[in-house]
Amino acid sequence: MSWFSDLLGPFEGFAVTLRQIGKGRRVTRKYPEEKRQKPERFHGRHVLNRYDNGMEKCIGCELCAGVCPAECIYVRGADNPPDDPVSPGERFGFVYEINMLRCIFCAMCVEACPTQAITMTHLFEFSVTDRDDAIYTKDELLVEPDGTPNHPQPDNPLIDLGELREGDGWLRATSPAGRREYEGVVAWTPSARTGTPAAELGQSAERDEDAEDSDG
Amino acid sequence: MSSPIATWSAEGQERAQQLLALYPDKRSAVMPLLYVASLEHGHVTNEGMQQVAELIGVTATQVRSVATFYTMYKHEPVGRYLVSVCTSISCHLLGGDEVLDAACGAAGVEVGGTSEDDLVTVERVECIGACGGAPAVQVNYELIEGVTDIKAIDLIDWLRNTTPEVVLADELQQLFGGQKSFDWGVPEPDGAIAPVPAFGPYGSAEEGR
Amino acid sequence: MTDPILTARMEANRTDSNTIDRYLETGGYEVLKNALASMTPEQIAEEVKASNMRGRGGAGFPMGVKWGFLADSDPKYLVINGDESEPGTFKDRQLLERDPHQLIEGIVLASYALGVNRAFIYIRGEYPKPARRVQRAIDEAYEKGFLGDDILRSGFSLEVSVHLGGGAYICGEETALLNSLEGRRGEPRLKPPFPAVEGLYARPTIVNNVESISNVPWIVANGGTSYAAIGPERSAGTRMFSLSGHVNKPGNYEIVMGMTWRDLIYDVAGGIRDDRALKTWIPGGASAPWLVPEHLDAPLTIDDATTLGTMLGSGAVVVMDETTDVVKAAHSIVRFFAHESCGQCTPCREGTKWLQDILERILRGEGREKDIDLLLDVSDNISPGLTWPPAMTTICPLGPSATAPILSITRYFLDEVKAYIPVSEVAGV
Amino acid sequence: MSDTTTVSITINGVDHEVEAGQRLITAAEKVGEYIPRFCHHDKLEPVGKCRMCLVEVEGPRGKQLVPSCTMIVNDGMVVDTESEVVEKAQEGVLEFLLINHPLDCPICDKGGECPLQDQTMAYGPGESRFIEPKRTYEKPIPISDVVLLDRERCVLCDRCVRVADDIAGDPLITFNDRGNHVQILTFPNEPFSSYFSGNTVQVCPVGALTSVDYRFRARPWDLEVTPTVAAHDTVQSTAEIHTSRGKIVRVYAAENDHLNDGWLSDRDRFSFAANHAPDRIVSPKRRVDGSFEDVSWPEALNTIAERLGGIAPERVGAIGGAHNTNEEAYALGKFLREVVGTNNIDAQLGDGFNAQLAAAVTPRATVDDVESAGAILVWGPDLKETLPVLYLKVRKAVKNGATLVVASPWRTGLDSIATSVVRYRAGSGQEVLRKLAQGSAHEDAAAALTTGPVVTLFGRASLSEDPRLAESVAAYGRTLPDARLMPLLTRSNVFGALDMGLAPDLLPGRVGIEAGSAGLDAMGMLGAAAEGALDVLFLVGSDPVRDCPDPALAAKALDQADFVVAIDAFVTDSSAHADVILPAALWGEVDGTMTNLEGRVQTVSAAFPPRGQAQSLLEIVRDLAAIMGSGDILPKDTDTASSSLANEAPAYAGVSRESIFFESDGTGVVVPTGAGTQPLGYIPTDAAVPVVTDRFTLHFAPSLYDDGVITRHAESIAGLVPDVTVRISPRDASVLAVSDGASVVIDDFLTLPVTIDADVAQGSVVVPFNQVATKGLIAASAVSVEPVRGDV
Repeated sequence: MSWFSDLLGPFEGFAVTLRQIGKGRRVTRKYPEEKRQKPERFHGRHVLNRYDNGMEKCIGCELCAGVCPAECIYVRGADNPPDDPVSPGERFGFVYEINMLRCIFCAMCVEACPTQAITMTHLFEFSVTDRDDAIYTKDELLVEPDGTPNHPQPDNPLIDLGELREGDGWLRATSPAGRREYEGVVAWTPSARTGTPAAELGQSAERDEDAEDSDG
Repeated sequence: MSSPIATWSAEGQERAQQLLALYPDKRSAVMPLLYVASLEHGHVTNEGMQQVAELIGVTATQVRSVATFYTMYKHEPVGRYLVSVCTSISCHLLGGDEVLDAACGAAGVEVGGTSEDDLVTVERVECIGACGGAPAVQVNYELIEGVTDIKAIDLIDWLRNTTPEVVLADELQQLFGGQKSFDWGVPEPDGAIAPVPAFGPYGSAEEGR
Repeated sequence: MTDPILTARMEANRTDSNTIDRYLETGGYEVLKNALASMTPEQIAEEVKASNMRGRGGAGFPMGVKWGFLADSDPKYLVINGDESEPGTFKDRQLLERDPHQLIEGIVLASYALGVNRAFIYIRGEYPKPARRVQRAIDEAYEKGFLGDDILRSGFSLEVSVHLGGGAYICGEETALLNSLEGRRGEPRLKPPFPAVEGLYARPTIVNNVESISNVPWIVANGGTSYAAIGPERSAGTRMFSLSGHVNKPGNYEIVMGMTWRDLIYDVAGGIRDDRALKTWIPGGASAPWLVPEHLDAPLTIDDATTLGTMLGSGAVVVMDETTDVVKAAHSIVRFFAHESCGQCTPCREGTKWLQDILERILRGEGREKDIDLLLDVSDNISPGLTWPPAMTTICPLGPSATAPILSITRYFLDEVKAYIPVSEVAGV
Repeated sequence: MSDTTTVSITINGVDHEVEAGQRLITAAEKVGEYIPRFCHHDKLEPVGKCRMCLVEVEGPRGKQLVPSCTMIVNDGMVVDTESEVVEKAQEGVLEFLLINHPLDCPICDKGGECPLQDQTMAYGPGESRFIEPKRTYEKPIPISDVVLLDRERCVLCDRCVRVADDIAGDPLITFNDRGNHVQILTFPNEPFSSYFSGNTVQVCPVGALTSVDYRFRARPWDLEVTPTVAAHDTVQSTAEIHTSRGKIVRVYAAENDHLNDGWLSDRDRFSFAANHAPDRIVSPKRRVDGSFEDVSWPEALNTIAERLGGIAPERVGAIGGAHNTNEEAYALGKFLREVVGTNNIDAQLGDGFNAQLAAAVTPRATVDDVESAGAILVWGPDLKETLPVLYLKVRKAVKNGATLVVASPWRTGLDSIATSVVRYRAGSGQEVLRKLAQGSAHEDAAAALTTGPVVTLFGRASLSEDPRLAESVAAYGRTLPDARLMPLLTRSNVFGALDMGLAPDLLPGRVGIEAGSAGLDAMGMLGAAAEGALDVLFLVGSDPVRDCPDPALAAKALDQADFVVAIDAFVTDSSAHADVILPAALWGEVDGTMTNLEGRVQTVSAAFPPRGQAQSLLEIVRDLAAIMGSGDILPKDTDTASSSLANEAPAYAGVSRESIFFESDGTGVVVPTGAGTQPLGYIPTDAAVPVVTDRFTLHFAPSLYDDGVITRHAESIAGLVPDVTVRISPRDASVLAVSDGASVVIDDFLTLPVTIDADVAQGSVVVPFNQVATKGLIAASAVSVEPVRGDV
């Protein structure tokens, strides 16, 4: 302990800096031109998934809304149109909205979902200029029939959809865990299914035939 | 207001009135009236159940509730001859299932089905009280005991070829039966005229056609 | 060996025992004439009580005691249970077809004793011929003045009619039978109230089996104590047994209880067909747990059957020889109960069908080792403890009855059940 | 029943003293031992079907499993509800119930409030061992316009069957098939057309019966519950409004053993859709050149204030107020009497009877009196069609052993259970009543009215009946043993409105107006307006063109009046004539109290604010009074209204929203009647009613589903209006030489098909009131009926 060391004290920090010069990797990236790999379980924004045949997985059960700690999800169910069902079974999500300003990205909605209709992607860039735009509607949340996520600002250069398809979140969105043997079984099943679900009997003549065929 | 059973045959209407008068409470007549309605309509139809309901003053739903509880009320058309094959335990032990298969094969139907000519319906039934003469078969509820699979085929063919007006148990027993549970006593002159149990003044016929 | 009581007339008159002429000629309606002339209703009831006869419908409740419960409030009803549907049983059919007047005389005597003026004979729908014979006998009895107003100028009146069922085993249960007779679904009622207090049309009602009532003329003629003297105590009187299955001489036999099963199967019924070995038999209709050859020397009484964990029930003995596939036989019985469940209470409605489904899967070769435990546990959920007489989670004993064959095959023939289960399944567990 | 001895029972080792005679399951619940159940329901007869409530009870043969729902407690009973055997049985039953259950809980409307879910969590096995194919049915099938049935979810508990059969008397839904295939069904092509079908939805312990209105609209966890009453008729059944995001999604019955026992009529249950109807008036409107334009509230109120200035008070009148809360009605009355200065006020529309008789008849019966009556006389509107929940109460009374006499010109819903039915020709009621009273005819009816207490339910059977007949019936009813009287007016809160003084001869609190200063009643006002003797007419939620006995007069009156103000939620045939329409808040949007036909005051609550710019009547008249410079006269809100009312009306002293809440356990407070305690105790007298002897007399009676404004705007029940036909007796049909289905002309202008009906008294013509097809028919006693010739 001397007055000298007291004098040097403020400079000790620089010593650390000096020691590090030339060592280690450069961490600064030229975002957004250069993007960083997100961790596998990164919680980006939600998408609503479809089955392979384009049917929506969401059945409008409102369990996600019920479990949401931020109360940012608004869902209303409705009867599936008998001749052109939106989802397998009786009910589909008629209204589906998430207020991203409120969302805390906890993924409890994903856990609560009985059909794995809602999953999280690696999409995280969703700045808006109007608070209303932060409420994502069903149109925006629902993936395209080919599986591409929608985005409210498709032309935004910040969005690179191609990159996002590689992420685990997205993989979960397109290949839900489910059992093959349920394919074509004409009955509602609480677990998620892969492949193309058959419509409920009575929903459409065309689908009834399919259903009966796949039974055999 | 006209009677709900104005479209029934005279015998049917008369029998219905007898049945309504028979019981302390009209509702008790539901089951026998359903047999009469079966005779009138060929099987238990919605119209028949509504007529019975109106006769006894309950709702049609209540009549249907009863009519679907009991297996002898047929809600779909059946053939002229209802062949009921028992496969309960005693008959099962002695070949009831083979008799059933043989009868179905001869009639060209699945269990419960009706042949294309609408003559024969083959059904599986539970015990019909002829265990001593197993395997047992009923044609329009007239019993044959000690039937074999070969006899069953003969029975179906015979029904189709001779199309008897009245089904007589003693005649069938003689032609297609075997061991009996007990002596039947004097031959019975009455027989069934339809796939409805032949009991009462309407629904059975005296021999002599 | 005592002379037969119920079947003497039909044995002696093999063709026309059902006619009134033959009945009268063989002493028929004499008991009635004497009783109406010289006995009070109480005296008749006393004789029946003294006979110690236990009801022949299956439950074995003493008939005289049951009569004693009848509430004294008019109108009262007597209902004869002729809904004989238990697989293996066909004794009532013979009594109805071959000696209907004996039954009618019994009905008039019972009605007189009970103060009843209206009686119904409920005959199962699949028995049109017995129903016709009984109806004809009733018509004859009316004609001769044994039924109707002021019977034999005694001042006693009785109306009797035949009611045909619609095909439901459960209507053999007395309260289900009453519902059926009232034009309702044949679902057993909750007890209490018992029918003797609130039965048909909510009036006091006695429900007796055909065989039980057919005994009444003899009891009144010969005295209750002479009936009680026949056979062992607590299993008094003669009793009709229906023998079927792999025996040489199937049929109905009126016997005195107390003989051994060996006597019954090998002597009375003539032994097993083709000299095969006996494998197992059902001692009292499809509801009863089975017995195996080690029980052959047990005496045939109601109480001894209970000791062996089974019952004499309706007196139906179904004999199975060594070639029998017991799993298939059990399936036939379980299927029967699933088919005949009325469906009002949960364990029976769901459980019996589940048992049937599991057995069918096992028979298809898709069984799993754990299905045997599953069968027993499902049975246990219908009949807790799987004891005899059965405890029930159900309203009536139909559900527990379906567990009897499951219990029997797993107790005596477990290897044969396991033989149906694919090796991979067994190894895999 | 009055015997309240207790027995001691032991449950799980703890001794309890419980009331004798009750079921074990109930007794256990009361002492805090909940036994799970599906088929058991307090208001239904036990059936013991689900077997969920099995418990072990010590008996002579040791412990036995018994269903606790059928077992009556007896002294010394030793019960175990938690033993291993019981737990195994519960698990077993739940596993059985679930093996064929579809487990579609995420989309099931019951999910979240489902006893099957809850009890599976609490008592069930963790997983199923069932691997066989499940039983499947088509799902769901509509069994009526308002109810859907999903048989896959059904646990066959028998509750709906018992509600339909035992409670409502409409056995239209029952078990079908047998064993494993048992299913609940209605008859093919015969809908479950019960007025009480919605109750089955409420009692269903699973999602097997659901209502069309509620299907997929919301989930139980996002519902807000507002206790209120079903204000469609004067029974005012205790109910709950369930809202989700500011919309009513369903109405449930609340249990009030003194009133509705937890039942509601379908009209009460399904008419809420009117609140959200797209054509509701949501802003003030003023007529400009024959059409309406939206204006602001100040503009609208100023227009009215200006018009009222300088007008003689007796040339102002108000019709209506029967749909409003007591506080609103009180404010309206105060506005008219104290700000405007007129007594021309009437909450009835000429369809009722003497307001003093209705408000203060003595001795007045409660609904409990009906339930425990020895005998009941119903001489008035068909209860099933007008006051359906009271109909259930009368059914219950008859089941309890009461004798029942029904007097009516045509078949009523109660006829089938009546001890005696007096069928009389419309217009001849007085004569029939005299004979009954004298004993010169209808002996069996008189004989059935000898066991007290005898409750007489009196009212006006049809709009064409002389209103004074009710007075005579009440006077007769008063002579019967241990007599109680219940006046039958049917419209919403009309009894509350009368108690608040909305009658030409009544002041708030059942106080009569001194002789000579009474105002005009509704028909009087309409007559005066038609003759130009009335300038300003307020229509307060009333539609006289549709609802009063003389639609032509009403239409003329509204045309002739200088200035008509309609305070309404819809443009109706009447409010279409208005110069200014003020948007009114409806039931479900206002706080306050209401008074039912026995004088029971219950609270009603706002589940959400009024639609658009609509306001409560209290706010409207308060603001109007303020503009007119008398703002301090009117109460400023509901609470001040009730305290001011209590000061003014002794009968209502101490009856406030708070006291009802704290003192009545949610069942409401009956405002007492009877001489001595009341300012007015109305003793009915035998009125002089002329007997009509024309060839045909009209019976013009309402049915449950009519063309009323609320029914019309409630989508799910709007389609349930009956087919309209004219019913005549077979004799009259043969005299007129018409056959069933032929057309007749009534009063030279209304052509309708004929139904020949043996239950119509000869000489009477039965026509349903307030239906589209009978619009414009004047409810006169005598009508002409002519066959239309030439039609086939």
